[in-house]
Amino acid sequence: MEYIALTCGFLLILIGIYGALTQSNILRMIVAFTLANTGVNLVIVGIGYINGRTAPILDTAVPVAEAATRIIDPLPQALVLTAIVIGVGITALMLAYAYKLFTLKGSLDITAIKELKW
Amino acid sequence: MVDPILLIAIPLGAAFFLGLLRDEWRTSAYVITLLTLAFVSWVSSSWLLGFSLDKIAPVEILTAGSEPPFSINLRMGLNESVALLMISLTGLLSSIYLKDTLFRLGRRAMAVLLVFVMAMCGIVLTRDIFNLFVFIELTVIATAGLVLLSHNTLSLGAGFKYLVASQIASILLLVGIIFSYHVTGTLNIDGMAGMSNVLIQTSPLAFFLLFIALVIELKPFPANGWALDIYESAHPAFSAILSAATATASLFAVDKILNIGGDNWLPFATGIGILSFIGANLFALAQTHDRRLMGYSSVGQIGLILIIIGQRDILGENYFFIAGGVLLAHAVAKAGLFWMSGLVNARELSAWTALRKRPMLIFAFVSFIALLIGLPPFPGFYAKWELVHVLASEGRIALIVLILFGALLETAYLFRWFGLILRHEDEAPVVACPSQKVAVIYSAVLLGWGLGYIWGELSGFGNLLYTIPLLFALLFLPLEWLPAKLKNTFAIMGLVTWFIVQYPAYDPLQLIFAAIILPGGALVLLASYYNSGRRIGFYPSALWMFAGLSMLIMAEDSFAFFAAWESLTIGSYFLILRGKQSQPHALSYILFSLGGAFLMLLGFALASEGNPLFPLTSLASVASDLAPWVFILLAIAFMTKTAAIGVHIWLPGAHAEAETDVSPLLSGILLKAGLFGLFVLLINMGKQQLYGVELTHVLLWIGAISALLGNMMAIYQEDAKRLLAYSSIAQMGYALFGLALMNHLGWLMALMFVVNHYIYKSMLFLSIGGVAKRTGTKAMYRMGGLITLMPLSFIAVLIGIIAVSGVPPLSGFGGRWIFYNAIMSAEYRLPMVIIFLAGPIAFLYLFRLIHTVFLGQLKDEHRQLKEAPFWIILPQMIYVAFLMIFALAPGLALQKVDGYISRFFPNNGLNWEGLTITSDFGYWSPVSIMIIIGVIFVTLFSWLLFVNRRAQKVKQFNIVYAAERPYRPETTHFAWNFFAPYRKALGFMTQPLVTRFWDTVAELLHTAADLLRRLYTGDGQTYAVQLLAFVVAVYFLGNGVM
Amino acid sequence: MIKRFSVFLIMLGLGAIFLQLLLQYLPDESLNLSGRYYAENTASEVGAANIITAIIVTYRGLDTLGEVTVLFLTAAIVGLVLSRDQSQPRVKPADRPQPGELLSIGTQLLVPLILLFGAYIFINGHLTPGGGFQGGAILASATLLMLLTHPVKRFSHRLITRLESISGLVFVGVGMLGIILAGGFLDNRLLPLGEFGELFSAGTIPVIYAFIGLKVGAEFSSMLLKLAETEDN
Amino acid sequence: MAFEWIQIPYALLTLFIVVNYGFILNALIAKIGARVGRRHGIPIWQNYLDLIKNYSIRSSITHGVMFYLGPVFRLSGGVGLLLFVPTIYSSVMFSNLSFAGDLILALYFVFFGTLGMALGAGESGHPFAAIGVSRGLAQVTASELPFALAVFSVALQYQTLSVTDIVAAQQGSYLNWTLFTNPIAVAAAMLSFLGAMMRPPFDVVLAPQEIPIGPPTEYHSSYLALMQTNRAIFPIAKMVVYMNLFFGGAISWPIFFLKIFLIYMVSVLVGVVFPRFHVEHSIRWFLVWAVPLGIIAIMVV
Repeated sequence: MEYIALTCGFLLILIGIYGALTQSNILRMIVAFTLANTGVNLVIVGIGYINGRTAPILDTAVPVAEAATRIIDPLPQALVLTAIVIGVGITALMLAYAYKLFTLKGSLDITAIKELKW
Repeated sequence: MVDPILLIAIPLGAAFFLGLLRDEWRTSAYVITLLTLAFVSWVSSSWLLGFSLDKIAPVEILTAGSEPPFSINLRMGLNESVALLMISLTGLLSSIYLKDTLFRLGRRAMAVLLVFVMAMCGIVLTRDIFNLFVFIELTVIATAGLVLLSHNTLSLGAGFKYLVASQIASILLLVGIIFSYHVTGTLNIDGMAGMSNVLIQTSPLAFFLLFIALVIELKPFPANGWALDIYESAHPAFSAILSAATATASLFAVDKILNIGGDNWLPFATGIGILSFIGANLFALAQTHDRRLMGYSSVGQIGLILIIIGQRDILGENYFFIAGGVLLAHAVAKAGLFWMSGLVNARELSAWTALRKRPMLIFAFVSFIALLIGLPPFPGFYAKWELVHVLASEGRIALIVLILFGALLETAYLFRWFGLILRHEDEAPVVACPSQKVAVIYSAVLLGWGLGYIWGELSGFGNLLYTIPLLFALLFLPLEWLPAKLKNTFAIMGLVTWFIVQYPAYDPLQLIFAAIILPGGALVLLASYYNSGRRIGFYPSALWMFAGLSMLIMAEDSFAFFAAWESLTIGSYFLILRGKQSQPHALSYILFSLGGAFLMLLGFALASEGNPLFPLTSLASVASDLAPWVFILLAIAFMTKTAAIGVHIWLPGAHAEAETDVSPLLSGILLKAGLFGLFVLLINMGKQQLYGVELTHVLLWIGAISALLGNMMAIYQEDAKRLLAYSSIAQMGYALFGLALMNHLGWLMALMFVVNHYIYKSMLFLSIGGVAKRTGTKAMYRMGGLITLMPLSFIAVLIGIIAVSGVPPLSGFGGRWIFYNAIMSAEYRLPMVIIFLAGPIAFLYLFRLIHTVFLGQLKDEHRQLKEAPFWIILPQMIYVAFLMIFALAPGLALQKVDGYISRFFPNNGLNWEGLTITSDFGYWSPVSIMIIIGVIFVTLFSWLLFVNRRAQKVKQFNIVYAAERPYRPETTHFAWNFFAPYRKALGFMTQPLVTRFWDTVAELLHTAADLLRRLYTGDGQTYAVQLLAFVVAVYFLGNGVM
Repeated sequence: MIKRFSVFLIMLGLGAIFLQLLLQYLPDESLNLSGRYYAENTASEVGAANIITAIIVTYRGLDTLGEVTVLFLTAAIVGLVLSRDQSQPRVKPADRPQPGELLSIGTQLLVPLILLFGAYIFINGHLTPGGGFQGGAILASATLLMLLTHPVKRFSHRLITRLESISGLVFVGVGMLGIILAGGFLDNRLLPLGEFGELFSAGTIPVIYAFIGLKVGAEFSSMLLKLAETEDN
Repeated sequence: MAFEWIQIPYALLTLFIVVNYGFILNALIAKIGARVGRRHGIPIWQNYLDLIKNYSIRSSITHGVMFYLGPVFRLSGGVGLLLFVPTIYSSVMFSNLSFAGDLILALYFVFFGTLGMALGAGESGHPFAAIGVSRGLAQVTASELPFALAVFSVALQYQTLSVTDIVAAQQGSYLNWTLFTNPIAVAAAMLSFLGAMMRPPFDVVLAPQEIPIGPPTEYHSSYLALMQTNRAIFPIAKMVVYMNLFFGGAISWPIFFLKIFLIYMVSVLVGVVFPRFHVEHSIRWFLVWAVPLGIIAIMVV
């Protein structure tokens, strides 16, 4: 089970990065990166998962006493939230860049941005 | 103490608060920004003071009222406080610098700036790895935002490339974090470090990903195309932050992370560091774009610090002293340079000539590059010294060599840049300098010098800024506004006073050199009185050189010696650079000298086996397997100064193109530093053998060949000062030869050359300089017949050449006589042959000098010339007097030294009784020679006067000239290519092979740089590919560890 | 083509790294020490039923502050980037197609509900799944809906930024109060922990989460607006 | 050995003898040369006539101070060289002024006259003079080298630099002469001697047969007289050095005259049979033939 999650996560990452490195259209690159980010998040959650346990929310179903034995690791869940938000932020930023580049250069082709080199 | 959490909370609050302000209230927003940054700086500095003065213990800051590792905690310690201060100050100064831009962009930009600084503080403070990630992402986003400050397409493109790269980095980092967490069960860095061995055993890759991701944040070569684009395109003030503050923070992060990895990951850091340091500096050679060049240099510097981090297992408690020294020096210097680049309009290096008219800015620039290269008295200098010694003690010689090589590359392009600024032919118009920007730059300069002082205090070697000579030299900086004549008086007084003060402390050997350096220097400086105006820059440089020289001869230990050596090198470099055409020569001079200095550094480090305060006298007791190598290294280092053949190519240009009163300083005085070094070396190490080869024998050959080829090349020069310069090479060759003879008279002869060469070479350079000043040319064939117009200069030259050629009765003969007696008891005879050949050749160029300049046909355009200026003639006449005295009574100078040398070579000294000086083989009576020759000469002269009283003076062209009458001096003056037959016969011996060799080396380096740097195609995806390729490469290389 | 191939090779390398990670990975059977600590002590220390919330808002509150800052930063920068060309004349509302009736009515109907739902999510963040970020996102979705119906409708930027800044300040302020009145920065025990599992419990967590919700909502909305404004020129 | 006033008249006497011997010898050599060339040649007292003529020429010009001093330098060089070397061994009085310095002094004092002469000629502003000087210097650097090597070899052989001691070491039988004890050195020295004597094949410096060239070009009247006197003294002074170093010196005037004549004849014999070298050729020649000999001489001693 964990392995499936992790493997999918890694595959997503690879696919995402591959796309980001081969697609020359900036928007496609951004999408590819979000894909990769999703993969990362999947990996994080997958790490936190423990077979046959439930969400780390204490209520009548999961009394405080036996929490330690009933719930999965809460920390990765907390981390993934942060990771997601940061991913969103960067994506927004990249979109803004894309827009600006488009307005200034009239194209979204990354290979066209080569003024600076060497 | 204020709670360090405020370092995060306050800027954040301020950033949020800025959102409340109306867009129009820019001023208030700006004030708030400044206040916040000032507050942050104040807090960190107060902590710094607390740690350094009151020695309070580092504090842990808990959040959420619970203990780590379950909640995030921060740590504030000495190093943290230093880094924080660095970061916040950079932020503060940059935002002052950015005033106009920030006003244009409004409060949002200011908020971003605040968050940026906050995030970097967070990176430094936090002890939680995921929190570290968050702060890193904050810096990334803030960076991407601030890149937009310089609003052009270029920076947009750069920013996007940067985002792409950092996306990949953050993916790797996250994966690394989560797996490390999985293994260790904690996110706390110290907690992970506690379980380091578990982590490294079960899942080393997790750590690898952490490590590599953070390293990528350091923009290592070659995975750093995006970074360079940012440096190139971003607003300079922001590049300053990026290069100074961000680098500091990221290095801090890497340092933290390596706590987790443990020592067997240090080699990775080292390797990556070396690659970055050398690669980046190599590429910078081919740069013409100033900001990109600085970007490369930043990458290089960070590489250097990464190397140091990689050595921390052996550095021990010096680790922070060394790393901090290099890091802070780099931060201050690079920030300052970036800020300066904001004052320059165009982006080519040559555009910086705009600074030429601003001495203060030039001084700032000099301070910055000195900080970068690590010249005394700046922190990098102490740090490098310490580092190299530790490395040597651990036997990591290869690493030292690589580091020094990279440093030399860096020197090359930085000093070439400086040379361009001062000496590039077309000068850019002076630019307007807004006061707040200039103030920011000057504060950086102050910071740099302050750091120099602090590091001097921290180093156990004694603070260079306490040494009186250097202080005296520095004193002339504030005095620059005074007229040159006044400053000259101060300088002369200073030199003489120092000599008198030190006099009791000198032993005879030191005394000889001191007498040449201090009173001798003062004597040369007399000539400087002819300069009117302020002569900005001359006196600080000259006195810096003198300071170095006077410290050199008094140096007790290796550090003092090395520091003095580098000081005199720098000072003389600035002197040389003052010449109109001397930019390339000054560059090659500084390169050879610093190259030599680095060899010396290596030599001392080897010899001392890690003891940074190594008494020179214990060179005698170096381990026998090391000794020959030490000997070689030091010998080469000193011979670069004496311009022995092979490393001589800097000398002719440097001496010939220098100003009239500088040439004697360089030739007469500076060259002696190398000889003094050789004396010290031979006194302490004596003869050394390597694979059965007697090294002093090799020196013997080098000296002989230098003497021969120096003279040979002097023959063919058309430029009078070049001729003299080459003759200096030969003369130093003689001295080296004498030293290498390793017997009593050999050394005596060397000392005799020291004195003689100072006197007559200074004299000749002055008189020729005076002539060149009047005629406006240095080409001898354009002069001629000046004897009647410049009789005093002629007399000086006449006496000079008689002394040089060693014709009795003048003092040069004494040198030759001692020389013959010396070789009588020498065991090697072949090199003598070469010396014998060299001897008479001197006559050729000497006669050519005096004939083509003063005799022969006077040119029409020179008929109105006057004698050289009084102040240039005066020292010459004094020298003439000296030569006479020295010729009559050489014992005055030599007798004591002769006794002194007997300490080392008790046998076959000279006997000074009566008028006749006798050796084991021959005798010589200066006085009677002088009298006899005088009597004969006078008798014959009066006889001629008697029989030839009716002789009448005739005009220039009244000569027996086959069949026709000459009418133009140019056609009648035989001067060009004077020794054509000689060139036909022996010209093949003076092929410029050495020059060609060094040219090829430089050429190769540049071509390599120019080809390899095309790796940076400018395509963001290619950069990303390179980045990942880098990661994968490191992974496969490091498979052993993982 | 050569480029794709090299990328492919590198992907293989990266894949190798990940594969090795996988091979070295052995799943936990029980909670590691952090997990166990949280499981056992959250109720007593923080008093939040939702352990994740406790971690996010309290234990790792600094991260969350950073998160919020990330959004703030992004919003500010997006503003910085996109607000350059406000000058161009906008196209008249007239030549845009009017939204269909269904859409406009639906909006009027839904927006209040959405806002309410969002508020619910973040106020109950410490008890049930969800919290400030989720709630904030939901709030922003309301903005999105409105933008869909009236693309040229202008919202008050000042209001949004005010909201954003104030909630940010409150977050920081509460954190600071934690230093003075309680165990440290962002300690939630300013207010009594209250009855475990009740709405008003877990100290300042609900307060903070509420403001986080507002802030996130405001930031997302402002970003949407900015992007929307780029739409019409 | 110290200085006594009585040495001065003796020195002057030496000078007088050498001058006259030089005049006659030069004329004799010239005559021999002419006879070899099937010419009649000059009378034996020709040089005296020239001297008188030169002194009595009325017109006399000067180009300046150095021009004026040139001949003085030249002659002082010759005289000084002669007096710094002991002429007659075993006679303290005819050791002249050699107490002032040893072999090295003699070697280096040779250049005193040359230098002064060159300077004087230079000031005349005559290009031929400069050309001559440049040729002469160029050649002398090569021709002096084997001599210096030989001298060094001899000095090493006898472990002294004092001429008197060197001569002393060669007394007894003629087999003690350096000529036999150190033949290679002598060979090298004699080759360089050819160059030093300014006779064919190495006389391109003065090139007496063609247009007047070389330092003396511009000199005349009493200047020329001085130089002519020098031309009588200087070669002999030089040959005295050779005699002392290599041929056992002279214990009396007759032997002195004989040895000097024979040594001189060496260069003459070579001179009359060989054509003239270019300067570059002669340089090469010395480096190729004479210098190796000198090196061997040093090595084997």
